[in-house]
Amino acid sequence: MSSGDKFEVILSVNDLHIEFHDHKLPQTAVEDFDLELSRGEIVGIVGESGSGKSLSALAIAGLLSRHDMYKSGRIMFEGEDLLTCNRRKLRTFQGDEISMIFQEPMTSLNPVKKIGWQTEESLRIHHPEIDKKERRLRAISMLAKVGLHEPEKVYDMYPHELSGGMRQRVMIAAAMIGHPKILIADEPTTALDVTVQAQIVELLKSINKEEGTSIIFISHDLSLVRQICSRVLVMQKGVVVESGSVNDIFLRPKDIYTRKLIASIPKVDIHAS
Amino acid sequence: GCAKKDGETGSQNAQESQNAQEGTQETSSVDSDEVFTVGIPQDLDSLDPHIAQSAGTREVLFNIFEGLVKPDENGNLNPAIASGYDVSDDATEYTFTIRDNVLFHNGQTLTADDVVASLQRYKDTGASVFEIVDSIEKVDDTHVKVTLTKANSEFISYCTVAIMPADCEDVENNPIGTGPYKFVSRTALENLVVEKFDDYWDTDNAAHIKNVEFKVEANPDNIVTDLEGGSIDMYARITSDQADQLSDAFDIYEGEMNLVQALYVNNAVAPFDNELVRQALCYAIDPQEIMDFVSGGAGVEIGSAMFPSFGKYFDESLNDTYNQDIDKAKELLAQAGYPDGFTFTIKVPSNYTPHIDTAEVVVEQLEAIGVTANIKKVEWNTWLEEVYNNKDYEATIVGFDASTLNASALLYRYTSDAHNNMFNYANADYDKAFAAAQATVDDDEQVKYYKECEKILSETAAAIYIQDLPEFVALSSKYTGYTFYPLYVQDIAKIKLAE
Amino acid sequence: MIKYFKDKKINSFLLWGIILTGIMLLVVVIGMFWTPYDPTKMNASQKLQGMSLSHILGTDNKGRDIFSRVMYGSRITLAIACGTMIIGAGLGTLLGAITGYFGGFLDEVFMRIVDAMLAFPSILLALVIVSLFDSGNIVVMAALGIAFIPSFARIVRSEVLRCRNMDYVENARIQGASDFRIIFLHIMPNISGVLWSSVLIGFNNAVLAEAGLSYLGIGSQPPYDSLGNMLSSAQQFMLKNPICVLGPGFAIVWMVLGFSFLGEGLRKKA
Amino acid sequence: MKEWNEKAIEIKDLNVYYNKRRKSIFEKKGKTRALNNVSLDVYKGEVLGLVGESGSGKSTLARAIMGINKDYTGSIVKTDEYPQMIFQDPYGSLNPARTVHWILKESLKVDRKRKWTDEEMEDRIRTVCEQVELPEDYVNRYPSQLSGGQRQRVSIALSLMQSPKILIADEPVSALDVTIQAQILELLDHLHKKLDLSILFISHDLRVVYNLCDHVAIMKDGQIVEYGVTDQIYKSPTADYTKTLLKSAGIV
Amino acid sequence: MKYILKKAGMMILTLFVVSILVFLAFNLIPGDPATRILGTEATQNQLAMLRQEMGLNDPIYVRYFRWVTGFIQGDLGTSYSYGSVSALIMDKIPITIWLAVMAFLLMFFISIPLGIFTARHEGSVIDKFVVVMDQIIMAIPPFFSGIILTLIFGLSLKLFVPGGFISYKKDFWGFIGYLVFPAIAIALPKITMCVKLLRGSVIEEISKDYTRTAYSRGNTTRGVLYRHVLKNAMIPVITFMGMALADMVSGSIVIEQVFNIPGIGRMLLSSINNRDYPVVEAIIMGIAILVMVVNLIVDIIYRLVDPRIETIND
Ligand SMILES: Nc1ncnc2c1ncn2[C@@H]1O[C@H](COP(=O)(O)OP(=O)(O)OP(=O)(O)O)[C@@H](O)[C@H]1O
Ligand SMILES: Nc1ncnc2c1ncn2[C@@H]1O[C@H](COP(=O)(O)OP(=O)(O)OP(=O)(O)O)[C@@H](O)[C@H]1O
Ligand SMILES: [Mg+2]
Ligand SMILES: [Mg+2]
Repeated sequence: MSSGDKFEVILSVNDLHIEFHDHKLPQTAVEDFDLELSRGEIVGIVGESGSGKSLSALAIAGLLSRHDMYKSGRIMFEGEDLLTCNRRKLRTFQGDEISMIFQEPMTSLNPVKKIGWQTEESLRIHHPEIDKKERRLRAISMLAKVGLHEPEKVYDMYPHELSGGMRQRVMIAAAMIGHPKILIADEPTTALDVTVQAQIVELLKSINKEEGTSIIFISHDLSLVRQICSRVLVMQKGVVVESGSVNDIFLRPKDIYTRKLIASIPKVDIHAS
Repeated sequence: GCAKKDGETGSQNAQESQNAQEGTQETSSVDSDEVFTVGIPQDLDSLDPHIAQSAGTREVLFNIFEGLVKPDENGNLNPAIASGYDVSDDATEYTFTIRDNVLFHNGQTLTADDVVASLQRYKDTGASVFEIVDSIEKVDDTHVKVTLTKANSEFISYCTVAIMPADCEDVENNPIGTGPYKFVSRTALENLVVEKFDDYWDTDNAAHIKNVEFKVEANPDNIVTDLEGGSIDMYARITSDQADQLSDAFDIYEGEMNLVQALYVNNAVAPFDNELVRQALCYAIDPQEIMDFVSGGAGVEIGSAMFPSFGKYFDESLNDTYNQDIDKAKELLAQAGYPDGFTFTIKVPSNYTPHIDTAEVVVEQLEAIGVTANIKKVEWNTWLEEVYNNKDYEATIVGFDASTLNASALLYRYTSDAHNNMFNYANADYDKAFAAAQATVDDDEQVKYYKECEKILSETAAAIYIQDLPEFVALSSKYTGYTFYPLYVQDIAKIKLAE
Repeated sequence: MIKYFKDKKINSFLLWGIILTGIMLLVVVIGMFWTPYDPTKMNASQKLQGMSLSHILGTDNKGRDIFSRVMYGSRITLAIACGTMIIGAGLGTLLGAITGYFGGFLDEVFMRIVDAMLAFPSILLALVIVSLFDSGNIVVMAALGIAFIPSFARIVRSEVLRCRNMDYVENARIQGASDFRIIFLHIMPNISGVLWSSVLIGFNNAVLAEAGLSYLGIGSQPPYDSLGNMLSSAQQFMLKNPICVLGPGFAIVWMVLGFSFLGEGLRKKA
Repeated sequence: MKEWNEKAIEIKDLNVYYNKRRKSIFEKKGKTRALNNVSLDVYKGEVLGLVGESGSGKSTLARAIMGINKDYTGSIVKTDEYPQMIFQDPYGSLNPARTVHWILKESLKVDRKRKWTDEEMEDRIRTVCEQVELPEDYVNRYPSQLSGGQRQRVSIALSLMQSPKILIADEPVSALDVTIQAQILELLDHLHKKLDLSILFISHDLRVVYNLCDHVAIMKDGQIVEYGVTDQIYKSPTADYTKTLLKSAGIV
Repeated sequence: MKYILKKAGMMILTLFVVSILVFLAFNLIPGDPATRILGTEATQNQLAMLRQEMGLNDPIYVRYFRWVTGFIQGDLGTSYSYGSVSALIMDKIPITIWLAVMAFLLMFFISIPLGIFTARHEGSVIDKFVVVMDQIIMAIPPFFSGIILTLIFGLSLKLFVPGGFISYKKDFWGFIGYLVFPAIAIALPKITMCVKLLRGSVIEEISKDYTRTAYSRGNTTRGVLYRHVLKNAMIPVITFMGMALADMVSGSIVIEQVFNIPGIGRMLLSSINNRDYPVVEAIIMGIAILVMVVNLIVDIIYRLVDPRIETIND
């Protein structure tokens, strides 16, 4: 990774605005969301439950397509506005350039399809020139890379045969198989064991280092965010209340909500007792 | 009104039969492949005429089998297999002369041996009418003698028993007779297919139509649509309502069903063991109103256990023994000790709509004299078991037919020791009159005794007699020649293409 | 159900269900006290009349007013359906709940019998029962009821099985609730949604099955005809007097539609 | 530091078994052992933290103490006959078809220790709701109409209805937001001090345990690998697993 | 495999229970087969002889045992009116099976596309129309829709001859042709239910998280629907279809009556009316076996489609 790359902005989100219209009153879910993501950078988004983290992420991944939803703003990626470009164009990015790991590892995999089939799906769609054997090899090596033992075996298994941690890894493998430029990880470690959590975080870090993938890391575990992110956005009720470098946010929080959030992290100060 | 129409049809037929020969040739040459399809209400219970129980089967087998004598549309018994017969003066010996050159459907010539074997076979099945037969002997190659254990002037009417080859086997699957039609195939629940027998002995009465299918129409609701749709060409015994629904493509022949329809009551259970009660019911009922509802006014009122087509035995005056009179009925009820009426159940077989309809009207009519009747529909077999065999009933509405051409077929069942006396009717006078009728060889005297029997039945109100139901037959206008018989018979040989 | 009204969030299925069923019930209730004509009174001069002001649905082949008969027949059909459900859903629920909750050998045996009964489609089972006994409304009711028991027992059993190891049941046990209290006070309310919609579906099936049985000639005794009886006996007049068929036919469709909309609505709420 | 000597729960050599799934009715019943010779004491008036990875048998132990898991060997002695439990899953442990009020009242109706009159019941419900800071008007709602935090409070209220002496809290906060988490922990701490409850507090969050518990037991694979006073263990863990845990939680 | 063996074992056990129920039912009811065969004119002597010959005087368990062993050896007994029951059933079974199979195929090929289509266009005018029509057709008694079909397509449009059943032995294609409308009448209610079920199931599956995952890989909507959603959505439908196939056989009891088709249903009905109990018993056992075999097949298909089942089910 050269230092020149460091500041090359590959994704910029301006004034993202998301509103629901399915209830009587329009309900604003995300307002004035701005984000710039540079190559090889890990940006964290934190905030309370329901603050709009996932929605923003989905918007970036081009996965908000509901009719009763109103969206405005700009999401620029490779010269295209992901919010307004046609679906065909959008699909060429999805799974290839931009990948997403979803919040719910238990339900985000198709229960009746084999792990291998699901892992290599992006390849099948975007690179039909790669033959079956090759695809399989790549999928297996990807599964191995995310730390699954016996990837050949896992390849032929179904999601329900895996534990939560394993499924989350499969999700990551499937997201990474096309070597995307941007990886969006929506609370990838919630509902997992501390030890597994740590492994997944390590995995994300290594992917970021080795492949130079930019990562948007969503979590409400602040200590985790502090460990891996370089920049952080704090959201509350659909609004970005504060953003800045990790150190700025954790050491010099300006916003009241950010302070409250940081204060409620249980602390273990062993030497004090 | 119906008798008139019946007569018309009959005379028309007489004319036709003169140029039957010609007609036959025409039919077979013009459309030999067209199948004439007759709808029948239920599957045949057997193809063995000696075993078959149901009237519906017998009327179909009429076309395949013949007996020594054969009934005609006017109620006469004509010589058939027998070209003639002699009865001894004491009416205990019947000698039959066997007709020459009668061929079975399999090409064999009929012999006296075949006749003896068939009659013997029938007797061996345990048939009750042959219980009086003592012996059956071959006199010579053309004569057969039947000896009875006691005098019976009506025996000849039982001699319609089917004659089959002596060496016949597996009658169930391969019935062989001498009738105008021969068996082709049968499929359970589907059909019976027959074909014109070209070597039929009675060339004057040979069949006109080559191919005939008797098709099982188990669902009465389908009759109208199936007739209209063209899958059946003829259906006997449709209801007047069904007749009304049919289009011009069908001719409706109207005749009589030859049934004694009545509200039969169990004479042994209270309150019907009381003659006054039975008479009260007779006064409460108006047969004409019933006919209006059930068959649009068609039908013939009867006052006793005899229907009009048995001409000489029928006594029309008995219709007036009781005429509807509500006050009289109430009075009789009060006399019998039921001033406030009573409640009873009528068990009606569910397979025949006119009886159910009749029951509904009867219920209404009885309401007027304060008697409450409930209808209970039962399956035919349940009816046979509960009502007919076990006599476990209060009242029922059915019609009795005559299986043979004589009055005792209808009247025997009222004698106090008759095995089929399901009414539990017991009347010494009646028994005496019936016995006298049986014993006499003189026809007039016999008629007189039978009429006396009928009178007793009427006066003692053995049952609440209603009507002889009208019979409506739907026949496609493409065909003509339907003929009513006073028995359960569908004589297909008489039907031919319309001009 | 009152709870749903309170919520004031009635979906359109529920709304239509309530309207259709409500009108039907109203007609039935009125029919208990008053009908335009005596439904069993025959009139020879009024046979097979078409629609007119005096007979809004015409008359049948015995001159009886069809509208009055439909009012009356609806009551009988409804009664048969209710009776069927009381027997089928009632016993089925009881058996399913108890065997499902306690499990063990009893459950094993019961399930074999239920499996055996489920091997006969319900109309066949009813047909057999009716053929073994007799015809008539009560027998039809009992036969259909018995035929419905296994499916209800199955549904309830699997629901109870699902619930019985839930934490809230364990919690109730910890608090000290007895087994029967747990079954009826704690578990039952949770399966009431499933149960209600099964009952409504069952209602429909009962009405349709009764009509089917009537068509096969099994069912009510005249002159007290159910809608199914009326429909099947009117069939022969259909060519020239279609109104005879439309009256009862329409009533059946109305009734079934009302129930199935209700069921659909309830299911959507649940 | 306080002295601990009176025991509320005493567990000795506990083995708990689960039935293996049978493949056919003819197959013999197989068993798996979920707890392996566990011995553990909970002292009166303390909060004992039970930590361990997912699937290590924490809930199994809790359920065995409560008598839900009946298939065990070893001994469990409780000073209170009717201990109460806050279940791991706040969604599943409240009857979804009943209102909060009904659920709370039902607990008093089936109380085996005493009979309650209607008034007493209402009083008790009010008191407990106040204790867990559940607003009065929430009691008429169905569990599904409450937020996760409120539901968790109802769970706690329910477990307190019969005034138990022993409370087992199975991961009462892991499903919640950090801010609500803090609120509930404070509540538990407060109740425990005020009511002199003995609490077995199950969690896998080491930070939470550190702030709340007097003693900690660390579980792995159905065994207790380490037990001691909280500070001691956090300062100088001896078992390898404890070290890994502390490390991956970013504490040391 | 082990599972299938286990299921088959269960099936035999259940069949055993069924056979006992059936046999008891038809042997304990009042009514004497001998009277039924010989009719009302038979003498007591004849009746007694026939009873002896038919073994009706043996204790019930002996008769049961005789019946069951006969059944296992393929001897279904002797009909009171038609001779060998096996031959009779063999003759009629193709009719009903064809009818059911045709109805099933109709259901399959109509309801699946329709279900998917309406789910995809949820809320559109066509969807609403289909949903409402669905409910209405569901409310029509099957025999009645049969009658209406007869009226419209038979009498008015003359597309078939009402009651003009053609035997499969005579003219196979004519036979199939005649069965088209009866098959429609049988299939109609099943089609409506299947459409409703599939529609609901697809709509439910479409809203699941994994479809979002599928989109995120760059799938087209079609791809998501056919490669991901359909298989999941079919799972509840498979059970229904299995039940429907079994129901169709019994549904034919009524429809065979409406269209005058001499199949198993008609035979059952007429045998019940004639108290021809050997036939009734054989048919009921046959249907029970069929239902169970279908269930077994459904189970196997289920397992093929849904890999989770092995661990979820008991
Ligand atoms: N499909 C939807 N319809 C209506 N409102 C929605 C929908 N999806 C999300 N919302 C609302 O949008 C807001 C933001 O939701 P979002 O899923 O982005 O939250 P989040 O920050 O990811 O929370 P969590 O940490 O719980 O995942 C919430 O208030 C939620 O209620
Ligand atoms: N009902 C059951 N049947 C069979 N095995 C079970 C059952 N419940 C739990 N187990 C097994 O027992 C072991 C311990 O489970 P337990 O639920 O006690 O773990 P835990 O420590 O509470 O985990 P978590 O932190 O995820 O709640 C696990 O291996 C689990 O698979
Ligand atoms: Mg989220
Ligand atoms: Mg646990």
